[in-house]
Amino acid sequence: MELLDFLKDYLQMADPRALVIGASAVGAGIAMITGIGPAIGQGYAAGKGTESVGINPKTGDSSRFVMILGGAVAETSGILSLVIALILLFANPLVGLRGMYNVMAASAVAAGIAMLTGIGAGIGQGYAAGQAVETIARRPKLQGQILRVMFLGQAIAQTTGIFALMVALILLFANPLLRL
Amino acid sequence: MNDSLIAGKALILAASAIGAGLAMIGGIGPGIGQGFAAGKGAEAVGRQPEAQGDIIRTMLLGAAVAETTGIYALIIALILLFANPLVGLLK
Amino acid sequence: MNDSLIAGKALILAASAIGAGLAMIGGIGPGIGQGFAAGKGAEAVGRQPEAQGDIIRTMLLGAAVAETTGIYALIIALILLFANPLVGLLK
Amino acid sequence: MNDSLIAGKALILAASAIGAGLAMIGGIGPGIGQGFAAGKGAEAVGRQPEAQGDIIRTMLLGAAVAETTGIYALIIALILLFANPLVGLLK
Amino acid sequence: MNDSLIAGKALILAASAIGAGLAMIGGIGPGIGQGFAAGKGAEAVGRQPEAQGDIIRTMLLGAAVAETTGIYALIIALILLFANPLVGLLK
Amino acid sequence: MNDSLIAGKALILAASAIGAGLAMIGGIGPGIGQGFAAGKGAEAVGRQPEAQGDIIRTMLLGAAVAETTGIYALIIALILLFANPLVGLLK
Amino acid sequence: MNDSLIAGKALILAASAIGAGLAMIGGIGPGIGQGFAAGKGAEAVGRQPEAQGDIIRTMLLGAAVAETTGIYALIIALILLFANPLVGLLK
Amino acid sequence: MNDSLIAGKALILAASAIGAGLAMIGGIGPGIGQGFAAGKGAEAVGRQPEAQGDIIRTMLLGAAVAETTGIYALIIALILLFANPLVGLLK
Amino acid sequence: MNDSLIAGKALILAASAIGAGLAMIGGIGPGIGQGFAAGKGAEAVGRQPEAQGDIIRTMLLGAAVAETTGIYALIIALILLFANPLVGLLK
Amino acid sequence: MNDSLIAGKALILAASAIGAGLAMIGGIGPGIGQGFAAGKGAEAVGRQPEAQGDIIRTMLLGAAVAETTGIYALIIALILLFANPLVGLLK
Ligand code: NA
Ligand code: NA
Ligand code: NA
Ligand code: NA
Ligand code: NA
Ligand code: NA
Ligand code: NA
Ligand code: NA
Ligand code: NA
Ligand code: NA
Repeated sequence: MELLDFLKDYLQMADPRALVIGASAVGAGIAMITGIGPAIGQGYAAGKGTESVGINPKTGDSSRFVMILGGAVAETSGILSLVIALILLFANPLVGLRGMYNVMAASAVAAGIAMLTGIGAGIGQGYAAGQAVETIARRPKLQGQILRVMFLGQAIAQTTGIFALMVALILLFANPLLRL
Repeated sequence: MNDSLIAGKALILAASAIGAGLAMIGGIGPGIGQGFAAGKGAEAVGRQPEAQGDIIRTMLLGAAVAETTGIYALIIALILLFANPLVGLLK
Repeated sequence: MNDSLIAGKALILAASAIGAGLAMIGGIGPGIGQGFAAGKGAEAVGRQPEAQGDIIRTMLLGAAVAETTGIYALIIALILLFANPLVGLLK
Repeated sequence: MNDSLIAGKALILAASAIGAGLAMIGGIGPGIGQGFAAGKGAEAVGRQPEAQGDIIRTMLLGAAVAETTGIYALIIALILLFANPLVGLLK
Repeated sequence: MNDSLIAGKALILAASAIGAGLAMIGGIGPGIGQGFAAGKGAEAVGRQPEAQGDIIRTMLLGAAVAETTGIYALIIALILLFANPLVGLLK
Repeated sequence: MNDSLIAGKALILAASAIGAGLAMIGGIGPGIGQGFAAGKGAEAVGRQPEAQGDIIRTMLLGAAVAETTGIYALIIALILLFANPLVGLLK
Repeated sequence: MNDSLIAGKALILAASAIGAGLAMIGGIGPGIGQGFAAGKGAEAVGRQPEAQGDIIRTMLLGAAVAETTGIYALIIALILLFANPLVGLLK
Repeated sequence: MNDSLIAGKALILAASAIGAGLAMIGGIGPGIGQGFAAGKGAEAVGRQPEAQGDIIRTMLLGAAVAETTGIYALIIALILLFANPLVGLLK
Repeated sequence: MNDSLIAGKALILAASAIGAGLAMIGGIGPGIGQGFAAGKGAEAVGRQPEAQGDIIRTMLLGAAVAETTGIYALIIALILLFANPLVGLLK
Repeated sequence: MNDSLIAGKALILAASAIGAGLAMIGGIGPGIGQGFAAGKGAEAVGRQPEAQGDIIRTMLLGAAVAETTGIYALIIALILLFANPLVGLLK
């Protein structure tokens, strides 16, 4: 298929570093998809916060506070993904390296893919925030106790996101595949 | 500019177009989340019309929090399109 | 224009077509979210028909907020198709 | 037309076909959302048949809002197929 | 027809097959949404059998609205397969 | 048939296999939706066994509507496999 | 068989393997939907053990309907693997 | 075996590895669905411990139905890995 | 071993690495489902602490059933990595 | 080591990087599920503060079960990165 061969020949003509840099653009784009998670979660918390203000208008300030506090935790994986995207765009540690350029390119894309894991933590933590907001509106006296359970559960929901961050950082900064 | 540089830059710019498109998929989240908040807001206003001000303020505050990752995605896409830091790395 | 430049531009323009298509996937979010709001709005109007004005206003306000990332995606797609800033960077 | 131009145009047109297909995935959102509205509307009509007119009007209004990103996606797909602005940029 | 034109047309037609397949993924939305409506409709009919007519009419009206993006996707797929406007642009 | 035509046809047929597979992903929607309807139907029958006939009829009617996009996807896949209109366009 | 035909057939068969794998993703839908039905069925049986027969019959009827798109996907995958109609079109 | 046949077989076997991996994604469905059933079952047992036997039987029956598409996916993956019918078609 | 065989084996092994990664995506399902069960279990234990034993047993039984497709995915990934049956077929 | 072997190893290592990234996507499931458990746990503690110990124990037990597929994914990714069994098979 000479057209595909033409394309292949053309790309092989390119400076091999271009493959790594181009892959970083794709990786950064993929990482931003992670924002789905925090946004769904925070939106859930927003909905529950809104409902809670209607249920118990007297504790509106507390509802809004817990909604934002719980939502802030849910933002974590969105921030981590943004950081990985910014590293890929502005402080890419792979670009200066020499050697197996296709492994570096794959690692840049893979770092972005790994960050997608944060979708889960974002949704889950936001759900927890929403339930906490509603429950606190119904039982304001138990705010401390409820928040402790929310934070505990949110911390557990973060673990796979942390694993993914570690894998992304290894791929970018301490890539064992490039040493083989 | 030699052919090798042209091909390399083309590859990076093509990948940037795809990266910008991928980033916008992140907008799924704010859309779902804020829509949920909108639905709960409409429900709450129907039940306690007298608390309408507080309800809408809370809905909008929560929706603002849910917008952030959509903004991050937009910024990354705009950087890829209009202030591409990558294409300059290839000299 | 030499062959290498033609091939490079073609690569960027092809990637832009795919990027535009990918961006539209972002529209999943507002569609789900606003539909949820529509459902909750209809439910609330059924329960408190006398608060219909307030309910619908809140639903539409929330839905407008939920639309933003869909608009961002549309803008990125339109830029890729009609005001492509990338292809001009290949000189 | 030389071979390199043919190859370039073919690449852009092929990517446009894929872009059009990808864009249609965006239709998932309105489908889910409006279906939710349909379900809630049916439930509400069952509970308050006397408010049927108001319920259905609210459901349809909300569903119209939820349709927009599906329409955006359709427009981008139709542009890619019938008024492709990218292939003309390759000269 | 020379080899380069054959290769170009083949690429466009191949991408059209994939585009048609991708478009059908959009059918996820109406499937979920209308299924939700079906479930809510069945529930409502169980509760108010006397309002069965109104409930089913509302469910079907809402489901018809939820079908549209599935139809858009089908049309784009059929255009790609049976009235492909892209392959003719390669001359 | 010359080599270039063979390569072109092979590419289209390969893409058709992938397109057929992608189309089947659309079946996620009816599967989720109809399963929801099944669950709600079972719940409703448990609550009002005397309305069983009406509940099941409504559930099946709604599920039939939810099946359509799954059928569209199946038809597109079968066309790609058994009545491929694309491969004939390569002459 | 010449090299070009071998390469072409190999491409189609390789794509068929991927198409078969993609098709199985469609099984997500029935899995979620029927699991929902199972949960609702178990809940309903807990509440009205005396209606157990009716509940389980409705659950299984609804689940059978929800299985169809999973079966379509399986059939497409089996056709791609065991009765591949595409590879024979390359002559 | 000549080089062209080796390359062709390698492509098919490589695609089979990816196809097997893709198929396993289908397992998402039963996992979510059965987990839902588990949760509803636990809830129901908490409410009516005396109906525990009936609840668990219904939950397991429904979960068995929800497993099928996961089994289909596993079978397709095992066929691709251990009884690959495609590689033999390349002669 | 000649170059063509090396290239072929490398392609299969590379695809196996990707296949193993894809398979693990299937783990999304059990994770969501079992988490749902955990939440419902905790809720039920809060309501009926005296039925704690029965609730947790049901939750764990249901969660074990929901784990299976995750195990299938793990097994396929381990086979691809440690007992790859495909690479031996290339002779 | 000759060129063909070097190229082959690089391909396997590149694919391993992608495989490791893909595997981690499986972690989405535990994140959603455990977050659901956290929310239900917080809700349950708010309703029955006196049962806090039992509720949290059940939540943690369920969350531990929901973590497993995330751990499987991590292990597969770590094997691909640090103890890659595939690259050694290329001799
Ligand atoms: Na976790
Ligand atoms: Na946010
Ligand atoms: Na928004
Ligand atoms: Na909209
Ligand atoms: Na629609
Ligand atoms: Na339909
Ligand atoms: Na079905
Ligand atoms: Na099934
Ligand atoms: Na299972
Ligand atoms: Na698990």
